[in-house]
Amino acid sequence: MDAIPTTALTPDSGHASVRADLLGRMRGASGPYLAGVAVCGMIVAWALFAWGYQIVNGFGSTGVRRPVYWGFYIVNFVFWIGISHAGTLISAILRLTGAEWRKPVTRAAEAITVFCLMIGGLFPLIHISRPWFFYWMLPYPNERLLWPNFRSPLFWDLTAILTYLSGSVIYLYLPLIPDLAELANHSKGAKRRIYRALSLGWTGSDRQWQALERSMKLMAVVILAIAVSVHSVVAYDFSMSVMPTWHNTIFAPYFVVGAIFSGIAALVLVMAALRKMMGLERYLREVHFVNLSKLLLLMSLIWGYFTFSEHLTTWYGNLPSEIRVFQIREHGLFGMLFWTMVACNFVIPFVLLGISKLRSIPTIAVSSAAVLVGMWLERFLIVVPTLSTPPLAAAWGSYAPSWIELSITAGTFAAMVLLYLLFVKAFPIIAIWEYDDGVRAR
Amino acid sequence: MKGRPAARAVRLEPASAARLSCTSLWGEFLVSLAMLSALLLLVVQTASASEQPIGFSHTAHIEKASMQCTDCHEGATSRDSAGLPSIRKCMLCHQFIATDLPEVVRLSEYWERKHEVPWERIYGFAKTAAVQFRHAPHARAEIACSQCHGDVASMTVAVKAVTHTMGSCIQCHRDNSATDDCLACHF
Amino acid sequence: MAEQTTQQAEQGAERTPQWAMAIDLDRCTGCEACVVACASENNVPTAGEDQAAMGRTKHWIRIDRYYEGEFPDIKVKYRPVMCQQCDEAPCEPVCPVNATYQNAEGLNVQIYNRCIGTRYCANNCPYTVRFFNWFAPEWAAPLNLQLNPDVSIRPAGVMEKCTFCAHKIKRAKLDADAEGRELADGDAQPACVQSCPAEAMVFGDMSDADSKVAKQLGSGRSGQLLESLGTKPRVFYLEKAD
Amino acid sequence: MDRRNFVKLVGTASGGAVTGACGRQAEEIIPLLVPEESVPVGAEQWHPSVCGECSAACGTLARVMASEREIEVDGELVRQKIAAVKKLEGNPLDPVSGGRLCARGHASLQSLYNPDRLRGPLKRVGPRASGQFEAVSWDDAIAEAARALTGVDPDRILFLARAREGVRAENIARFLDAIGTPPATSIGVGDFAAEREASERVFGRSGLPLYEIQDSTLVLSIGADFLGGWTSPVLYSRRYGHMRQGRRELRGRLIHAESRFSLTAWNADRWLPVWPGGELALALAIGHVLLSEQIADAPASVVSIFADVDLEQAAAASGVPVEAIRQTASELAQASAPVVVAGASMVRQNSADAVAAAAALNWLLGCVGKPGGVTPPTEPLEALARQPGFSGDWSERLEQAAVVLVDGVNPAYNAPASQSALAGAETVISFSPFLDDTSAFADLILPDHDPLEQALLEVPAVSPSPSFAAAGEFVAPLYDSRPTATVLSELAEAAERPFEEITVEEAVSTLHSAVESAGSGTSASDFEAKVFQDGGWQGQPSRKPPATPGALGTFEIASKQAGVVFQAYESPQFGSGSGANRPWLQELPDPTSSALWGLPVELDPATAARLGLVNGDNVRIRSEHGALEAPVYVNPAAIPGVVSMALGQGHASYGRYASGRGANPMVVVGAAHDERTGCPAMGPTPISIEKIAGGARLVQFSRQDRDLPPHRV
Repeated sequence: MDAIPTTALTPDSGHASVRADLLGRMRGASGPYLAGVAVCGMIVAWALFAWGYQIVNGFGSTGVRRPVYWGFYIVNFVFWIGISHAGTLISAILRLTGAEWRKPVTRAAEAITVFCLMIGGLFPLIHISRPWFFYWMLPYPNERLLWPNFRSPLFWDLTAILTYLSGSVIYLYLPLIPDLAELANHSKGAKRRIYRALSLGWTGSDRQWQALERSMKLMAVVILAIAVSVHSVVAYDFSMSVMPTWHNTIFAPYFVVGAIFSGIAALVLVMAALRKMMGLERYLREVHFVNLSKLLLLMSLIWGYFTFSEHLTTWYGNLPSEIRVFQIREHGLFGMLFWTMVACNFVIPFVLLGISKLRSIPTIAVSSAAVLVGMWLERFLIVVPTLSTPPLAAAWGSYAPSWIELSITAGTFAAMVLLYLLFVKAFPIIAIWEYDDGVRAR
Repeated sequence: MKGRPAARAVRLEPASAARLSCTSLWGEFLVSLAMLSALLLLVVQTASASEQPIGFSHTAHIEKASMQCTDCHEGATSRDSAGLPSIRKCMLCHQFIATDLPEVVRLSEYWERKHEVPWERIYGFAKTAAVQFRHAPHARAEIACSQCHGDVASMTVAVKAVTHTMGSCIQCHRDNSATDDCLACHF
Repeated sequence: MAEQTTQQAEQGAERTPQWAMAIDLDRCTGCEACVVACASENNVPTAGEDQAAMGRTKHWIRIDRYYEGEFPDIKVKYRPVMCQQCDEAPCEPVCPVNATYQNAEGLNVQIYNRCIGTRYCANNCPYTVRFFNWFAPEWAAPLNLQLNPDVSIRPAGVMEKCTFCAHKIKRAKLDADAEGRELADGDAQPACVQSCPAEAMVFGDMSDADSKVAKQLGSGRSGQLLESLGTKPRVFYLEKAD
Repeated sequence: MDRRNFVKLVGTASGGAVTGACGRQAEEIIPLLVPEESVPVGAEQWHPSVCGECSAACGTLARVMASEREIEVDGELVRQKIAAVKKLEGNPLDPVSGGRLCARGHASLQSLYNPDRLRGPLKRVGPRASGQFEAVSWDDAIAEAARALTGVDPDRILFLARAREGVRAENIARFLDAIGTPPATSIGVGDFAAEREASERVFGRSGLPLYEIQDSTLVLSIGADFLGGWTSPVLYSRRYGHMRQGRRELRGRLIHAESRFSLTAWNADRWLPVWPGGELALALAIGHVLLSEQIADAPASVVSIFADVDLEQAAAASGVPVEAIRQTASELAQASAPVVVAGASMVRQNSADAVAAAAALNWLLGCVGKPGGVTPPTEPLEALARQPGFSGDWSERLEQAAVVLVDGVNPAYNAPASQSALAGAETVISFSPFLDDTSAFADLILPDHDPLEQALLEVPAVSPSPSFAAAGEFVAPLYDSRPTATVLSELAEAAERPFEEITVEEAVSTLHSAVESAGSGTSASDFEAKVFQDGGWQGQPSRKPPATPGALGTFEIASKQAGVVFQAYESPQFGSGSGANRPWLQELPDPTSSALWGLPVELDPATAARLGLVNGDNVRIRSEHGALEAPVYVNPAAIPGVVSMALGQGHASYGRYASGRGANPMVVVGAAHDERTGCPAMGPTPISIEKIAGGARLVQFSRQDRDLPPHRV
């Protein structure tokens, strides 16, 4: 893995100039930037309003109904938790395998994780109809002598996501420390004090460097395990049930694969956007995209394999309750979505990334966008068709989201962009010291 | 508990709660938090202590007139709810007795308007708690009125002497080996 | 469950009834009297046309009907379906706050005020017999005068379902207790059983071999809905005998 | 998101503080009135009552508990403690209900507590059927009604009432005697005119025969949907249950012949789909085949009607293949205890003949008066024999009537053709507690109490033994309504006519003397106390000498109509339409289509395919009488070419739950009637169908008609 040539870096990228360049990009705000923040902020505010409306007027203001008791919120939940695997998992894998080319990429990836978890973790709260009693899911001693149900996958979810969130915040934070110290050196007044405080007294001594390296390595290992477990647990929400096609042994690895898959796609999109908007062509070079696209293609193949296996076994098994879901999902209304998903997740990446002549930053970005659409559809096609076709045919039903779910869904995408826009102005999006390291290594 | 099949042990038995509580710092923190809020609640409740439309004295009726609780709260031992007496019942006596007392004068004002006295409830469960309390079985189990209502006999205007929380209900049920099935009260 | 209870009875321990229902499909006419009786007994609100169009009605008990064959050799297969009160209920383990559980008498209990509304239980119920309160229920006055004070009105955002008329069981027990006697077979009758004109439904303690329901279960026609899922329902269907 | 909701949303942010500080709930601030008598809180009482929904007159028990309502007294909002009915159940002592109750019976509670009940007497101010009324006092209303009654020729006064035997009917009869008017008539809904006429001919007795299906081994039902409605659905459901599984080692079988896959057809072992109007041909054909398998000594007059039947022709007219007829007849012949249930759940132009021919089959089977057979009608209770009979010329009389009094029936809905007569009458007086289709035409509405608010004594249409159901008063009336008997007596007084109202108590003591003469040995007061405690009385099954058939007349088989025909039917939940204002029934899935809050037009799959129709498409159905628009339900069990629609929806006026919802099938059916009795027919009517865009939606509880094939196709 470490055979990746570092020649990708420009020869003239000296330490001082890189630092000045990256720090410089954090200052000031252009018109389009401010407009972006404003638009995203408005969409987020609208989504918050929609949420408030839902709480006040009753959960019935969503489109969820019998028998489809779960809708867009759970789809979004799985989707965002899936994307969150971008950061930690990718950066941890690359860090552990010592892939040098990772260095300009890791910070962007880790930030995705934290933001996605924040957003994804909000969905269970939005999804329950009495969110003011959310704390009943926490195990705390109380006079009523009541405990949460430790057997419930939703409780596992809560545990897993809180663990993952805290883990990935630390994992994002650790490599930020040297940069924060650097930032503190370059800023004045209150800003300086804040950065100073956040840098936890970083002086850059050898001992500190060693401690940082060690803890990052440790966190990389820990976070890898957590990440895999988190998405397995998310999969267990479905596979622990008795519902046809949900009760499935393949779901845990399938979800983990899907998560990494969508995570890489999200990372590529974010990188492409950063490169374009912040003018980071110097740092995020084609080689990064190409390398990530190879990973993406690999995941696409694995995803295709899992999907094939899942459908083959269901079809071949021919269990009455499962085959109905199978039929409803592959034909008619859901069928259109299904084949769109296959095109997005498999055909497009396979063609655009598999044929080396077609492989370029724009095509890689297009494939990534397709994968995100496809993976969102995948989750939708897992949640809704099964629920709309329960074992007793008399109870079959349908689902369509209301403006509330659409607003909140749009709001979460806006929130993601907003958080990122704010992040790139507060912290260097490329880890200066790591990049430095890379350059020095050369 | 004797009658419970062993299979139920898998379900969360609140017994484990006692063991777990207060064993950690986290627990202690929460307990102190709970105590603090209980204190706050008490202050708030005392501050907004109810004012009854008529200063009905329980002592006067029980001690002096030697009445029984069930003379007015007729259902207390036999029905679901104890019930508040209708003004009709008050007037059976107060048409003749103590008619010049200011509180009785106020009572007869209500009577003349053909209105019941708008007594303020001091015990009861929030509707959202979905509690179905039945007086009769508690009376059959010989739970004294005072256990849940305090020593009303010594009160003038009844005040909330006992705070009814799920914790207090459960505690009493356990002390008396009564059921701790949620369905016993919530349905 | 049943075995253990029998053991207890032998040991002279206090008897815990094991509630069960048998529905004779050979008697059931599909008249839906049970459906209205249930709504009347349990304060089940109507949803109105718009909500009904979305599939948000509440029918704690319903008649599932399927046509079979083609005209003129057409048949209809139907059965009343309510909460099956499973011994191995899929709805129970998934609730993160223990708002639903099985009690010692085999009732699958839903505690309304504990519910936080994840709706996981409803998803995981293979019989789709759990109903959610999308909004706070409303009754145009004076329809509210009909409401049964023995049954709590469910607030918005909680799950509800057939309780086997737990409040009527409770009432029967308290009445028996007040009269100082044992609960007799037939004392506790859910509203659906009470109403059934064809007397197709029987309810009682299946651990009592002399009870009507225990006898029905031994009739040889007895089966359970989606038996292969292993949910072990307490509702038994006596299949049509033709 | 409207302004109100926005305010609500904003309000919640600060709302906590407001309610927290307030302390006292709004309901506690409104003063509570001292009740007339104290109703203990948290204690239940059970009072017997009588269900008023259909002719079965089931004895019920009402669960009464303390409740509270808010009312305005002298402009002040006050709370009032009242005894409220919480639930209705069957009365276990009642021979008809036996402690059971049907969906309609349970939902009759929503008639008592219907939010659209009239609060007091109303006088019309706008044009007829405009729904514009003003409140008037009872004194003014009665004075005005009396003026209208005294100002016209008594023969031009028409009283339309329900065909129910009991104290109410007796009082109506006495009132009409007092003002010198011909007897009241029902309008052909729920009066079983065809069955009664047939019974006169076949059993020589008036009334309705009782079918002892609980002891039968084979039941053939021709035209009688006895499980979905008809004369006594609870009684026959109980008996059906017993027939199937109530006997050791003996399971009775059911064959059902009807032009619709009704609830009884659901339950049948075999359904014989009869072309609408072909029931007579089928009965004759079965009888003809039975003759060749002669099994009983049947009266010659009965044998003669079956002798000359052309089997092929009859089979063609009925739409049932000869083979199926032969098989059914031979099964009947071989059965140890067969019975033929004869009815006209859907009245045809030849219904009285069809019922007579079908009922006469019981003579061939030798099961008249036998266990498991048919019990001919018993003599009615003499004291209360005067029920409003159905007279076939009611619609002509309505045309000529100057004053129309309407009690308990809804001609404007059930016979839309009568609307012009109602609009043209000088005075229309309604006793309806609701502003329904007919009372919308009224000049005066004098709302009756709800059945649960008044003392009642009703005689069931059929009962295992002579019986009546009775109820005292147990809840105070909610509104300023008055029992119709009281109003009639006040009307008579105002019109200065001699009228003596018979109260329920008086009726009970009159009946006591009848019982006493049979030697029961109870005192009058004991009898009365027991009647009101038990909710009625039942005597011993009468042991009358066996009935003999009267003159049966001649029977003609009409050939099957060509083309697509339409028929209306009484739905199990709405009856003839009166159930439509009960939200429970609106949200009760229609058994056939699973429809909620609306009823579709039911088409067979072939016709639907030909017209390119799927569930939920809207159609316009047109006959020479009228047209309706409704969504379509493709009924897999519909007879090809027979379009059915249930009665229930399509009320122009009937409160918030029913008004303006769906279509009334009677508009298309038109004014055809049974030729012998004049009873309005419910089809078959030739129609044309046309698909239209838009229209009403079909809301279904379950959208799956079939349990899907278990394996991949």
